[in-house]
Amino acid sequence: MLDVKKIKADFPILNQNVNGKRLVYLDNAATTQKPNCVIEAISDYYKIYNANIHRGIHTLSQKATQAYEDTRVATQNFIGAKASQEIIFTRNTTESINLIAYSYARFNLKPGDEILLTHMEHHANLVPWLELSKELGVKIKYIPLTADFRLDLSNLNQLITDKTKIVSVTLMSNVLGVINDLTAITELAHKFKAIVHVDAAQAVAHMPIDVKKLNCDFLSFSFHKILGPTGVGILWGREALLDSMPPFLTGGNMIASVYFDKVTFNELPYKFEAGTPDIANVIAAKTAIEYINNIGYKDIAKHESKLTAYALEKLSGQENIIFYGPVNTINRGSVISFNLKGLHPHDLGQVINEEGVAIRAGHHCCQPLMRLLDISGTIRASLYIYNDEDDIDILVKTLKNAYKVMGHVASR
Amino acid sequence: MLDVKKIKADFPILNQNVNGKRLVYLDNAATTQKPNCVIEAISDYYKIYNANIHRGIHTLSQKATQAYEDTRVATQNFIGAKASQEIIFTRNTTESINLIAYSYARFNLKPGDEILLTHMEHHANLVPWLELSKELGVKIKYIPLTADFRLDLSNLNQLITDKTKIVSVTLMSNVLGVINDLTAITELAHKFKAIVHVDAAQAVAHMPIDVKKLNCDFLSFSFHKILGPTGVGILWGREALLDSMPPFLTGGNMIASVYFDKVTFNELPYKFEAGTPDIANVIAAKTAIEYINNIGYKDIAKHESKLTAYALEKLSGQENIIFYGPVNTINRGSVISFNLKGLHPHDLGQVINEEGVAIRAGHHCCQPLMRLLDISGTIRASLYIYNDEDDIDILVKTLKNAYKVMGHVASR
Amino acid sequence: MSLQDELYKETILDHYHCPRNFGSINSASLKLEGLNPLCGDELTLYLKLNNDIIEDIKVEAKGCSISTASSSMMTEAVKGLSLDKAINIASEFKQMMLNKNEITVFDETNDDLNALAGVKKYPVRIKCALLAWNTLLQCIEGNNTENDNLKNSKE
Amino acid sequence: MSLQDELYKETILDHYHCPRNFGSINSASLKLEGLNPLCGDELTLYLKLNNDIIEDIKVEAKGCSISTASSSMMTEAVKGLSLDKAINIASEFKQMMLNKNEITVFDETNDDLNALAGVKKYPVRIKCALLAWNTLLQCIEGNNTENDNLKNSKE
Ligand SMILES: Cc1ncc(COP(=O)(O)O)c(C=O)c1O
Ligand SMILES: Cc1ncc(COP(=O)(O)O)c(C=O)c1O
Repeated sequence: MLDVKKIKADFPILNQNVNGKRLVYLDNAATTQKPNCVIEAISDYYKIYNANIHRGIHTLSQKATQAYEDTRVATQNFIGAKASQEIIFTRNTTESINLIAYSYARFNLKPGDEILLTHMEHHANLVPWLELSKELGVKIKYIPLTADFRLDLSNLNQLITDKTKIVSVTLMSNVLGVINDLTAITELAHKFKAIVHVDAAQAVAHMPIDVKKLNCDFLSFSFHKILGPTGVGILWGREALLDSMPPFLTGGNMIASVYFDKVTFNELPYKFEAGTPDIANVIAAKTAIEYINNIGYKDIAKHESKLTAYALEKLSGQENIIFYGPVNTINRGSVISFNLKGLHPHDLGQVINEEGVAIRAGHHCCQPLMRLLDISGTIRASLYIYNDEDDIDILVKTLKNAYKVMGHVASR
Repeated sequence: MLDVKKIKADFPILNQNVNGKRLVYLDNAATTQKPNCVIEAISDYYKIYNANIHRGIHTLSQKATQAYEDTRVATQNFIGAKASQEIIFTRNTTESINLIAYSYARFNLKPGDEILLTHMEHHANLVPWLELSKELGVKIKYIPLTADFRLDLSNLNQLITDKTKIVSVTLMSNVLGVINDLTAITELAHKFKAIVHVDAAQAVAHMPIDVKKLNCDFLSFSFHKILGPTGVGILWGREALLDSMPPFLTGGNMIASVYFDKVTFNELPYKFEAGTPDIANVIAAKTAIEYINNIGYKDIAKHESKLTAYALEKLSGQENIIFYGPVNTINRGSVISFNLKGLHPHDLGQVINEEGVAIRAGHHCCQPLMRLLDISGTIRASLYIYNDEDDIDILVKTLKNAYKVMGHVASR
Repeated sequence: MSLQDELYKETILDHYHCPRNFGSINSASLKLEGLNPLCGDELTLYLKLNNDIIEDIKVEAKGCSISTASSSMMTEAVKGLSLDKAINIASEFKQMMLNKNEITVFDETNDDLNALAGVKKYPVRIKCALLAWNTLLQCIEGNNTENDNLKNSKE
Repeated sequence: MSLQDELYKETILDHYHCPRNFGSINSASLKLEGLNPLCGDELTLYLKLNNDIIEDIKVEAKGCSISTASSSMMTEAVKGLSLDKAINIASEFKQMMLNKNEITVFDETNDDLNALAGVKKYPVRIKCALLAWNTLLQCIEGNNTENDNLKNSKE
C-alpha cells in the first residue's frame, strides 16, 4: 500500500498554506505537482551539464545528449514500444496530435474519408480534426455516450466502415473519469485498415500503458500530467508509419543534408525533432518515470480506487449534488466531476478555493460535451498519489459553506 | 565596465572541472549557460505555484497565469513591441519560423512568387522555406556574400522585385559572427510589399533588439541563447499580420468556442498557443531578460568587443590558422570560426575539449555555407559575458597541442 | 478579508438573485450574443432604440454570479441613455476593471457598479464582469459601422 | 588516460596519415556515397566484383581521422573476401562499436580494427567510425535487392 505521508514529503509545494489554509491540491487532471527529484533533475542539468545536444563534441554536450536519449529509452520501456526511435518528443499532447494531423492525415486522407472521434474528447483531440475536415473535406463522426457516461459501442459497425481512415479516442475522460475499453474499436478499425490514435494524456497518470496491448498505431501524452515538467510530451508511432510520414517542423537537427536548393532528412526520431529541444525538461521527464515506477501502478491504482470510493461516498451525502460520471469505481479513474444545483461552477469553485482547496471549475476543454450535458461547466476534483481522505473531508466541508455564501438560484 | 568575476559567480556550472581541467565554456552560440536566478525561478515555480494556467480559478493557477503573462509583457518591452499580444511563445526559433511558413506563407504565396534568403542562413531559416518551395512552387533566391564574409547587397535591386513576397534574414551569423545592417533590405522589401522576417536567434545575446527600428514584420529568437531556459522561443509579429493569419497548432486554449462540427478561435496571442505551454520555462525567461537588462547591452557590447579583439589577435598568432569571418570587430559579434590547416575540425575539437575547453566543431547547421567555403566544418569559439582573457589564453594553448597529437595532413 | 467582503458583496448577490431587465425583446432593434470562451458563460443582449436612445434593454444570460450581476447592473446603468452616453459608461467601467493603477469611482446614480471593483483582485473573473459590457459595445459598434442589423444579429 | 591512449592510437593515426586503398575505380561494379549528417563527413565507395568476390575496393573520403582510418581499415579487411564474408565482418564491427555490454575482439588478421574500440567512449565519434562500414553494407544490400547498379550508383 502506498505511504501517502512519505509521498507528500517529496512534494515541496504541498507543504504550504494558501489563503491561510493548508493547500489541498485537487486539480491533478490539469497538471500534477512535481516531486523534489524532478525539480532537482532540472537544476542539476543547468548546474552541471547544460549544453546543446546531438552535434557537440565537448564533454558537456555529450553528457546532455546521453541524458536526453536516456529519457527516450526510458519512455520506450514505460509504454512498451518496440524501439526508442518510435518516441518523438513534442511540447505536449496537443502538439503530438497536430503532428499526426499535419504529417499523416494531410497526406493520406481525401474528400469523403472519415475520422472517428467520441463525444468525450478534449479540445486537443477535436480541433485539429475539425480544422482538417474543413481543409480536406473529410467527415468527422462521433461515438456517442450511454446514459451512464460510457462509450456507446452499440452502433460501432455503422460508425467504422471502409471510409474510416483515422480513429482517435481518449483512453480516459478528463471530465467523466471513465476509462475506455478500446479493444472492440481498435479491432474493427484495423479490420478496415484505419489507423488508431490513443489520447493517453489523462490515462497515463492512472494506469500502465502498453502500446502492444492497446494495439494502437499512435499514442500521445504529456509529462506534466505525470509528475514531470511542463513543456514535454510524446508522440509514439509504429516505426513503419513514422518512417512513411514527411517531417512536420523543419530546421536544424532533423536534416541529413541541406543544399541551397534541396534537402534530405535525418532518420527517426530526429526527423521529427527540429531545432533545439526542451533539453532540461526532457531529461527531467525520465526522473518522473522513475518516480512513478518506484511507486508502481498497482499501488497507485489501489490507492486511487480507495480514495475515489471514499470521495464519491462523502460527496453523495451532499445535498443537491449532480455527478457527471459513474458513481462507482468500476473502470474509472480518480477524476470526479459534479455540480451543486443552483450554483454556478465558477462561484462554487471560488468558494472552495477560499478554503485552500484547488479544484477546477469550467468546461475542462470539453465544450461540446458540456453542451451535450446541458451545462456550462462542472466542478472537477481530481485526486492523485499525494491526496488522502483528509483532503476529501476538507473539500466536502467547503461545499457546505457554498450555499451560505452564494444562496441558491433556481436554474434560469 | 562589466565585472566578469562577479558575473561568473552567478553561473554555478562554471565552477567545475571537466576532464580534470577548469571548464572553459566557449560554445555560447549553441546555447548559453544559466545564472542561479534563472534556475531558481524554475524551481520556485514548481515549489510554490505550479498549476495549469488561463482557465484556473484557484490561487495557484492565478499566480502562475500572472507570472506567465508577465513574461509576455517583459518580452514586449525587451524588443520594443507595440502590444503584448504580438508576442507568441513557441519552443524555439525553429518553431517560430515554421509558424510563419505554415500559417502565413502557405496562405499568401502562389506559384512563381519568390522568397529571399541569404547564403549565411541557419538550417532553421532554410529548410522550412525549401519545403514550402516544393509544396507551393515558389522560388527561393539568396543574397550572396562578399569576399570579406558580408552580405553582398550590390545586386539587391535584382533580388527584390514585385515577385518577392517574403524576405527572411539573420541579424547575425552564427558562423561568421557578422552583424547585418538590414536597412536597405527592409526598405526595398517593403517598397514591393514583401514582408520581412528577422532571425534574431544569434543577435539577441549581443545587441538590443528594437522591432520598430529594425522595421521588420516578424522576428524570432530562443531564450536558451540569452541565459534563459531551454524550450522557450518567441515569434513576434505585427498585430494586424498575426490577426490575419489562421492558427497553426490547434487544441485547447486557442479556441473561443468548440462544437462537434465547428470551432471559432480565441484572440491573440492565445490563438497561436495551443495546449499546456512550457509554463515553468516561460516564467523563468523573464528572469533571464531581467538579468541581461541589469547588466545592460552597452556593457555587454563593450566587453564582447574587447574580448573578441583579444581573441582575434591571439588566434592570428597561431600558425596555419584560417578565419571564416572578419578579423576585426566592426559590425561583428563574439562568434569566431576558424580552422587549422591540415586538421579536421572534429579532431581539433576533440583535442581542445581534452583541455576542458568546450567549443563547437562542425557545420553549425549551415551546411550550404560550408560548401560555399569549401570546407566540411569549422571550429567555432563563441564568447559571452562570463568569458575572459584567461579563457582565450587556454584555448590558444590547446591549439598548440593539436599538431603534436594529430600530426598534419595535407588536404586530400 | 472574507470572500463576501471582497467579491460576493450584498449588492452583487442581490443582482445575481434578482437580475433586472432579464429576458428578451421581441421587436429588438439590435441583438447580439456574447460569449466568455474561458468559462463558457453566454448571454444575449436585446436593445430597443428610439433614434439614439436606448428605450429598452434586456439580457438573457446563463452565467456565474459576477457575469449575471454585471449584466443586470449594465442594463440599469444604460437604460434610457443615448448610445454615446452608454458607450461612455461602458468605457469607464472597463477602465475600472482593467486599469491597475487608477481607481475609478462611479457617482450615486451608478453606485451599484462600484461593488464590482472588488472583482479586480480575481483576474480570471474580470472577464465575467466585462462580458455584458463588451457585448454592449460590440452591439453598438456593429450598428454604427454596418447599419446592417440583420447581419449583426446573426453574428 | 590521455587522448592518444584512448582515441588517437598509433594504428589509427597511421591509417589516417596514409589511408590504404584511397582513390577511385574507373570500372567499378558498385559505387555508393556515404554521408554523416552530424559532422558532414562524406565518402564515396567503389567496389569491383568478380562474381561474389571483392576484387578491388577504393574509397574517396573527406573526413576526420576516425572516419578516414576506419574506412582505410575497412578496405583492408574486406578486400579479396566474398560479399557474405564482408557482411559478416561489417556486422561484427558494428557489434563492437554499438554493443555496450559485450566486448568484441578481432583476430590477428584484422588486429588493426581493435584500435577503433576506444572510439566507443566518445559517442559522437562512433558515427565517424561507422560511416565506411554502413556505406559498405548499404552498397552490398542495394546490389542484392535491386540488381540495379546504375540506380544504386545514383543514390
Ligand atoms: C542564426 C540562428 N538561427 C536559428 C537558430 C535555431 O535556434 P533554435 O535551435 O533554438 O530553434 C540558431 C541557433 O542554433 C541560430 O544561431
Ligand atoms: C484527455 C486529454 N487530452 C489532451 C489533453 C491536452 O494536454 P496538453 O495540454 O498537455 O497538450 C488533456 C489535458 O488537458 C487531456 O486531459
